[in-house]
Amino acid sequence: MKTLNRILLLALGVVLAVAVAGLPPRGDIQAPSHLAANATGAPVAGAYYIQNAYRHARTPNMVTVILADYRGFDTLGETLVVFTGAIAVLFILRRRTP
Amino acid sequence: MIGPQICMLIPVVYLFGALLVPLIGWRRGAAGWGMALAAAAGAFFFSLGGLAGVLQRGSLSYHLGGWMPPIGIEFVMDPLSAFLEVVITGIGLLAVVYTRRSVEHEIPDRLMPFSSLALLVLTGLSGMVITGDLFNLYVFLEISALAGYALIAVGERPASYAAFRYLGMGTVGASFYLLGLAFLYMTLGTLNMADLSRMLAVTDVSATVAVGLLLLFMGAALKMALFPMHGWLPDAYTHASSAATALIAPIGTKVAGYILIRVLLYLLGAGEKGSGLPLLSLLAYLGAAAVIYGSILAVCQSELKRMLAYSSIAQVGYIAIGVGLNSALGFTGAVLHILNHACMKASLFFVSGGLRLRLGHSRIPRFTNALRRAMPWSSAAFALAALSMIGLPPTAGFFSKWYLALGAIEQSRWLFLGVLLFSSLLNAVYFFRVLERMYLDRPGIEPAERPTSVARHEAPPAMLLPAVALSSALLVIGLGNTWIVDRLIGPMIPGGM
Amino acid sequence: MIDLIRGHYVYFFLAGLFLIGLYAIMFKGNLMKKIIGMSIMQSSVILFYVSSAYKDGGTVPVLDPRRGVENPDLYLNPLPHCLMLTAIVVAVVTLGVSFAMIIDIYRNYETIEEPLLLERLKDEA
Amino acid sequence: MEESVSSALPLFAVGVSLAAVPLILWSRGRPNLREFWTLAAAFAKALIVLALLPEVLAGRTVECRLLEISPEIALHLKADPVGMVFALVSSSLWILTSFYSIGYVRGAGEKSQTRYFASFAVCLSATLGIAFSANLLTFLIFYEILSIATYPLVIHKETAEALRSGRQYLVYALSAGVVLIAAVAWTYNLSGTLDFRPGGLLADRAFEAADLRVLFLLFIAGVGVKAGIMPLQSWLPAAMVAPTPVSALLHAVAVVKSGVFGVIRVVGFVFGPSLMKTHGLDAILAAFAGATILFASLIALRQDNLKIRLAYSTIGHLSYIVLGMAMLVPEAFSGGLLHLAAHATTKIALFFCAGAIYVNLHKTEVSQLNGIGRVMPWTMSAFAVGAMGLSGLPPVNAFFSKYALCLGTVEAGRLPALAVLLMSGLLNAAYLLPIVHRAFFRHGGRELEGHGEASAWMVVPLCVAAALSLLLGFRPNALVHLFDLVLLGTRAVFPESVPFAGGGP
Repeated sequence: MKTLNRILLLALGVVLAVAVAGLPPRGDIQAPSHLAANATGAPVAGAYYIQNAYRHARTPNMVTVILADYRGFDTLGETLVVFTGAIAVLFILRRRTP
Repeated sequence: MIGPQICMLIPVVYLFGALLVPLIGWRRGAAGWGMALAAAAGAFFFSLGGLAGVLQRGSLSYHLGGWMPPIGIEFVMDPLSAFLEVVITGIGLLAVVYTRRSVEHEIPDRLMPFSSLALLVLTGLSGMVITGDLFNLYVFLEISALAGYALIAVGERPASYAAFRYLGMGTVGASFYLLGLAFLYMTLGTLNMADLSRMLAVTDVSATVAVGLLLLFMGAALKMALFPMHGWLPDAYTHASSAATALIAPIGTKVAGYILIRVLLYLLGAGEKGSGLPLLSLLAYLGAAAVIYGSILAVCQSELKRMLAYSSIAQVGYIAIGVGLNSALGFTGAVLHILNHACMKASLFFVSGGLRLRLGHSRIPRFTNALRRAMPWSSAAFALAALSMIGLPPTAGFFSKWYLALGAIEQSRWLFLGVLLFSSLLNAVYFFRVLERMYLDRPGIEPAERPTSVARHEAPPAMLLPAVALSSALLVIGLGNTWIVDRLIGPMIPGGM
Repeated sequence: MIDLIRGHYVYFFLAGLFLIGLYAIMFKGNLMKKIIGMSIMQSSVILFYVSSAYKDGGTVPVLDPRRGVENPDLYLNPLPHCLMLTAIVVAVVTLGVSFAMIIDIYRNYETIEEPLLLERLKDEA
Repeated sequence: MEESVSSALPLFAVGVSLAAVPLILWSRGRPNLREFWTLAAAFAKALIVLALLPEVLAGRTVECRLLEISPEIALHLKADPVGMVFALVSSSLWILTSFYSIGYVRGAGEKSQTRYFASFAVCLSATLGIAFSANLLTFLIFYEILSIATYPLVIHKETAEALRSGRQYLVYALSAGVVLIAAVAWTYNLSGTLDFRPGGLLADRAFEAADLRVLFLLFIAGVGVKAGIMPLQSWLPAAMVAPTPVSALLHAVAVVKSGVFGVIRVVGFVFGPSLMKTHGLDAILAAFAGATILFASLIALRQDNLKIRLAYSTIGHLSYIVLGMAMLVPEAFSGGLLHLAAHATTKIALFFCAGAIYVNLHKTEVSQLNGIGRVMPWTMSAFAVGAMGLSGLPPVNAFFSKYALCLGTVEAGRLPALAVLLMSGLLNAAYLLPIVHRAFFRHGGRELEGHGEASAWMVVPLCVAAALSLLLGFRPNALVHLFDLVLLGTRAVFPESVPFAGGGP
């Protein structure tokens, strides 16, 4: 079993190496996630945020704008995760009544 | 008039319910439970409305914050997600009804956090189904997962370790998912599902994208407990409290299956493009292995909940086979089986919880036919759900198998046909083992030792009714399956099939 | 070859980190070590996203009046940063919940070494 | 094209005994009321089936199309002549069985009588459903319901042996079910329809010969388990641990007859005679059936337990019908259908006798039966009638069906089949008539003194069954125009030929 797991891990390593080699190089400004529009002509979020964040929200920090506005719902989810953690710890660690 | 806002309402009702439960129920857990019940009922109501809206007007899409999809997050209710929402919220409602008595019995004093966590699980699951954004899906996945780990962690003594393993596997799965998403995002530049599928349609699938999809696949498969990634499931389901199992088992793995359907059939595009990658075949073969493995191990179990857990592994395999067949009939079978299995498994786990409440155990060798006399309705609900699991007509279980068999034959995949049919026999073996003990005298016991008269000692109504309702629903679904297939599943069959 | 390494060494490194984390989860017997592995794995994914946001010649995604916003190439991609804020919180909460579980396990079985734990579980059953 | 009338009567015929189930369960504390429901349902069912008769005899089919259960496939009930034969037989014999059951379970003091009567009612619903199914999927659904509903009856005694037999029965029945599912799904894939059609729903299409053979074998395996075709028969003798009325139900009324009826549907309405002939499927079927007849008769000779002997006799006689189907000529087809009815009345008489003997004298072995004819004259006379019938002696009805079968084998030019039939006739006589001889002409022991007939609840039904056998022997068309129905059914399957042109029974 252990050897099998080792082999699987190794195989995953090879697969990851192949995949990683096919990624756009780090820092390449032509990478698809950095362009202004993708192959179908739709706007790409990253560049759109850079160009419009200040105009829309008057906040210089673009990450903040995304966090609080464009993708605000993710942040709500994030808060909910924290809440979940709190309730979970409460649930697990509450001592059984004797 | 039903507008797109209804998409938003389902997770949000759960979400606020979950937040309010501790406030209301801090002193009295029952009040918190009441809040949870209200939220669950509200969400069920809205999901029915959503389904009606989708049937009337086609897919609904709600842009959160008013930002257009690739920029902001989008909630989409298409036929598939509307259907699954109804399944999730319906089972969720019944599970919450069931929760109170069961939790008070098995893990006293924790009703309030339990109710809140139950709503959080439902928030996560309903959100995963409805969101149109892959990263948002991850957030919801983590919400449901974290709440799920906690629910599993409290129960019998070994539950904490079982939950720890579940957490380990779940986190690995989520990391796989996130890494796969990173690959897709870096090569295709978008997180929105619709946008991504359009991109995939115009670009070649490079090795990186393929590995990204493989990682998403593995992440979802881990969550779905697809063989051989099922290791966490049996212990988790066995040792957790009955209420937690009854909530998570029927719908948790199904939603992971939904991710697979979404990614493999909708994002990648079904038909030609889908069959270009071996992922679908892989899925089908793993599903076949899961069906056989799960069924055989289920035969060997002596604890009812554990047997049901292994049977879940097998049943997830059916769904995998259906999706992997990559055809309209297989897809129909898979989606129908999601519904059927949710109802069957929920009913079976409901009954097993009732047995634990009344008998104090759920070990199969200790069942006697006193059970039938003491708990006639529970036994009947169990028997009906078991017949449906075996796949006997006219229960619902037969028809999902029927569509899967038609799909396998249509493509001449005889192996899958054989697996499907053989597994019905195995299902029969392990369920009749239980039914025999529930309903029949055990030979070898001296008449003097037999209880002469058994007092009626049925499970409390709040635990009994959900089980009976679901079991009866199996007959209705079975006879009405054409309506479901034509009206609900028909529109969701991916293009290209 | 050189180009490949220059453009991708970070990713190779991070993939390695991911595998190290996975290795710890799969093979380490101590539950704390498993959690450490989990944390390493999550960090590697987070770094993956963050390094994908990098652009040659870009600066932090905070409005710089001298640069303006017309040319997005002048700023790093803000989206992955934002996503990872969420992912980090998730990772932290996961850690918290798993610690709670370990406490519970320790209360019940007085060990967090997996082989010992399995033995005790078997004895109990 | 055949005319059809739309009516809910077939549905009522199926549903009436199902509707009785809740009533039976509800009145579990009051045995008399409970048995009243059973009898009421039995009579209602028979009356409804009779009400269908005029339309069917006039050459019209009565249809009832319910909701669709799979796209394009409805839950569809249709009373056609062939289905009517089976429906008439099973619904009329259910009345007898009900009366008899009441006498038997009370006489033998069986427990769980409510479960017993409820399961019985479900079985009969399923049987009528099988008789009236208009397509394969409907057939399959009722077939599976029947499998499950029979299980509580087989394990009724809840002894270790009964449980073992029950498990064996389930394994066989459910395996057959899944094989049948595969066959039906494949048929749907090949032809796009599942509606039974006289002459074969697959008939006018071209197929790969190998595919077709595999499909045929799947079908035969699926229905053959219930029909007791060797080598799939071993559950049947094992199921003899059940109470006698159950055996009667299994053998004469419902279960095995459903299997045989399945063979009739498969041969006449799914594949069709012409397709079977072109692909040589008839030879496969005939070989299985012939072997079964001979082996079963030989094994029956060596059994001492009366019920098991009768069970092997059933296995043999079912294969008569299957063999008739395999001849693919109208005479043999009608012979098979007639034998379905004839075997039902005669075998039910025999089983009722066996049960009466058991309840009255607690005797189960053939060797213990010396002299009981003097104690139980009515019972043993009925037994004699049944035994004569199954041995192929006139004037009992089974003689004429056997005659028609022999005629068919000659018509088809299959002399080995004829030889098998004649030989097994002798064997039947050899294992049944000695029992009659023992009962009337040997002296019994002292323990017989002071015993009389069993209760009237049991004796009357068994005498009625024997009388029916005789009556239908003299006048095949008596009471319910059985012979006309058979001819109608045969003509539908073999449209171009006239059965019994050269004179028939």
